[in-house]
Amino acid sequence: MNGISSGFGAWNPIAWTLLFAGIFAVAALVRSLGRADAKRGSEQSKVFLSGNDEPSDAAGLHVRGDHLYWGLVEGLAGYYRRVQAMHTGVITDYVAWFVGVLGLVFVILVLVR
Amino acid sequence: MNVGNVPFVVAALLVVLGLYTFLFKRNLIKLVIGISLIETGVNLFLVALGYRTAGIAPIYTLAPAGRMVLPTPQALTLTSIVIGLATTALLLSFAVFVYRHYGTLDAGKIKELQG
Amino acid sequence: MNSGMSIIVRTVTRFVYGLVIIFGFYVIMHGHLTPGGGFQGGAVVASGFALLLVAFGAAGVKGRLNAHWLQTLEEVGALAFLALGLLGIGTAFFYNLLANGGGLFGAAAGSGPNTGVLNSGGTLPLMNWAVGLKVMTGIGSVVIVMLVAGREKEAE
Amino acid sequence: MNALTVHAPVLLVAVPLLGAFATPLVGRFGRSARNVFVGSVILFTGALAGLMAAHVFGLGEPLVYVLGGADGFGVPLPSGMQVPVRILFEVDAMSAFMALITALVALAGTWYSFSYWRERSGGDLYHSLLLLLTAGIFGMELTGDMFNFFVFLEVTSIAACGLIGFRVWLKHSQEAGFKVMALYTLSGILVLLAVGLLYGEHGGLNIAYLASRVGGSLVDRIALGLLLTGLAMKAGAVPLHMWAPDAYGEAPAPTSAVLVANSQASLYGLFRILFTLYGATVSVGALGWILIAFALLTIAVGVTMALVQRDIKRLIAYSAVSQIGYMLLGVGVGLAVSVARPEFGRTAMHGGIFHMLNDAACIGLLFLASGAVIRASGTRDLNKMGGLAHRMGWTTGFFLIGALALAGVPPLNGFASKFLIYESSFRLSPILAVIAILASIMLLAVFVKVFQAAFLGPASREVGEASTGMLVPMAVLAVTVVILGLFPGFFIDRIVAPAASALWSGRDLYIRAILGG
Repeated sequence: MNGISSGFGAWNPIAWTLLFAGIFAVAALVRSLGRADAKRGSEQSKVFLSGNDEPSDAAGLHVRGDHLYWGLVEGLAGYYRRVQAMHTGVITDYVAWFVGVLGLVFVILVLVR
Repeated sequence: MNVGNVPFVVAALLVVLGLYTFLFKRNLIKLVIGISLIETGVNLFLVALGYRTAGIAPIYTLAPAGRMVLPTPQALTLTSIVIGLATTALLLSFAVFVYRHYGTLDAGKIKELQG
Repeated sequence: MNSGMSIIVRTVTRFVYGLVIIFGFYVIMHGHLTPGGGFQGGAVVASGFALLLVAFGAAGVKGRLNAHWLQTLEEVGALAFLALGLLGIGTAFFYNLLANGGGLFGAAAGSGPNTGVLNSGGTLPLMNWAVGLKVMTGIGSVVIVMLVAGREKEAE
Repeated sequence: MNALTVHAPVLLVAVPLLGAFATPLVGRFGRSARNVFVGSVILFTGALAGLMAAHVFGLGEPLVYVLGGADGFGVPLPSGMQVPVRILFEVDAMSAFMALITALVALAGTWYSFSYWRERSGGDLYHSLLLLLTAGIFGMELTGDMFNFFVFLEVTSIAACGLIGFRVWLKHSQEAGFKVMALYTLSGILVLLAVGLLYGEHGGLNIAYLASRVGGSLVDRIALGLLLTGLAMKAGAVPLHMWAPDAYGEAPAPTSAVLVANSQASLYGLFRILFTLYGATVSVGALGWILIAFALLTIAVGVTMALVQRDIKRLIAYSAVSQIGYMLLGVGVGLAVSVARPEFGRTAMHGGIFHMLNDAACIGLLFLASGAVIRASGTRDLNKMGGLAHRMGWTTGFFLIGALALAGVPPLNGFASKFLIYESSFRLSPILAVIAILASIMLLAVFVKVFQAAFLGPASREVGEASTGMLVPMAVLAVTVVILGLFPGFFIDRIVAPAASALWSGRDLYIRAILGG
């Protein structure tokens, strides 16, 4: 009833959720078998930053939006240069794209019966 | 060329002229004029579509004898003119506000939203 | 510079604007018989408003044309149009309940070329009036807003 | 079948329209009177959509409503043939499905607006335009007439641009308003030109009548090209998408959600034209591959552009663009194989159409959550945000649900529809599925970026949780997302499959409902 089948593969979210609940239960079980002698409030519960002290300037620690995926964006720099050049922000360019696509669609529709 | 085709040629010319204006002019007001030109071309096309040679207006009040032109395209044209009025008014008021904010009507300079 | 145009224009406007508005009402009224109707007639009336505004300036018509009231009337016109559509909902939306009923606008119109009966058309003339009201007030308030808003900014 | 159900198609347009015109009048009695009025109008509209959908899904054939007509659709000619000249609403399962989506998004968006619109003035006109936009979208989805489709298209264009540029004191909203309106108008005019061409060729405007006459002549194909490009532009397919980030980004947050429903209505129009109006009279293979090409470009460019955005609303806007690609991909695969009709074509249609519902719920939820984020942090720049999760637990949760669902993380609803699209497009060509899956992974990365930048990190400033009036619509959409995700089979059987069949194999039924025989 709640599963779907593509005729090729199948997907049942309830079964999947149950499976994950089971995996979670096992993980919780393993965790509960861990050390019981950990002390809260001592050095053991502090953040471990390569042995350095936790900086007092907490706001400076936040990784800002632009810093994420810097490497990926840098790696795709050539692609992004072209694609961002496409979004000029000038309305007449947008219309030019429209007219171009219109022409292309015409050509395809007229050539292919 | 059949003289009956002249309105269609003119309509096509108007559309092409409007597209040219839209593509190659940079002033926002001129762009609005370009849109209006395309609109007029399409309206002319619709009216010409309904015309029958030597037809009379499709009104029964005191109608003389004779073939009538098709009323439907005229109704379509009227609707399209009304819509055109609204869109042109809206576009022009946007142009006014853009001019107030940016101090220019040059489409090439109004591109803070990009990328 | 709100004082309007020259005395010639203003005098001619005094003569003409009434005629323009009456012609607009005529076009609305005969919408179901002759070319025209609510939109066209309303636009003609609104052009009368525009004439007043251009001739006398925004200050000159202050108190006579009030954008606030025009906008209220515009909504009333639109609501009246929809109400007329809902009138026929017993059969179908936009069903012409009054046509050929003998009452208001209920006279039967002849088929084929005829001289036209003003009292025919059922809900159509009423819809023309509703649309006419909406268009004349709508375009009128657009004209006023554009003119007045423009002047305010210049004065700053 | 009571009177309300019979008249539901026209009331779905008339009631929001009535509400739109009455709102400024009711607004004279104060803000709460207006909110009660608008809220009840939109609730009634939603109930009507539900009623109509239940009726149409049970009917098994299109529901026809004749405006002003007591006696059938047409004028009998001396030859005995009926020409459908009356204005018709023709509602099949696909239209009803779209009406449900629109009702859901409009309901959430309008209720959210009550709390979101805090400016002292302008609220009346804002809600008026929102109702007008809703009425226009319903009209596009329910009409059975090409010219009326154009009229409703323009109604949505004008209302949408009015909303985008509503905050005239914001510089960028005016720029966006002009650009979007210019492009909308251009696409509208070209649609009108196509309607004129079809009228000149076949002498009718009714979709069913035109469908029975279209034969694939040159004029027909030129009209198809105009319609295809014009509607693809309004749907926001790359490379005609440039208006979309401007529009979604600069509009007020609840409006952005409704604008997505507007784009989907254009997409619906495109599908209606391709499947019902033209059907197999033109080369469906070529058309299908045109759609697939649009789809791949849209998916790839949308998601990669989303990754580099700094503005949270522009970022969500680009991900909305990329999701349009998935719908195009599903339906495009279906169209490309619709003559041979292998089983995976139907599966692809299910995926594409189910994704419309999922996308509307997820993107709607994300836009509403982004509105709360912008309210709280006072900026749209992701670089200046951070730490919102400390105080905005509910908003964070809802955003997370929407983001994960949109990125296709199981068990949420985005995965269910994307699963069908992956599996079926793989059968047509593996490369399609590969691109779709890669883009989906990248979309998850995009939302990880937003989540990290906006919600995680130390709490830098005092912010409060969004108001209840904003949280409840988000909760409604979030619950929808979860339910759609947990019971996809139920929804696919009950509403998606009939809608897909209406396009895939319902052309004859659609024509017969009007022309008989």
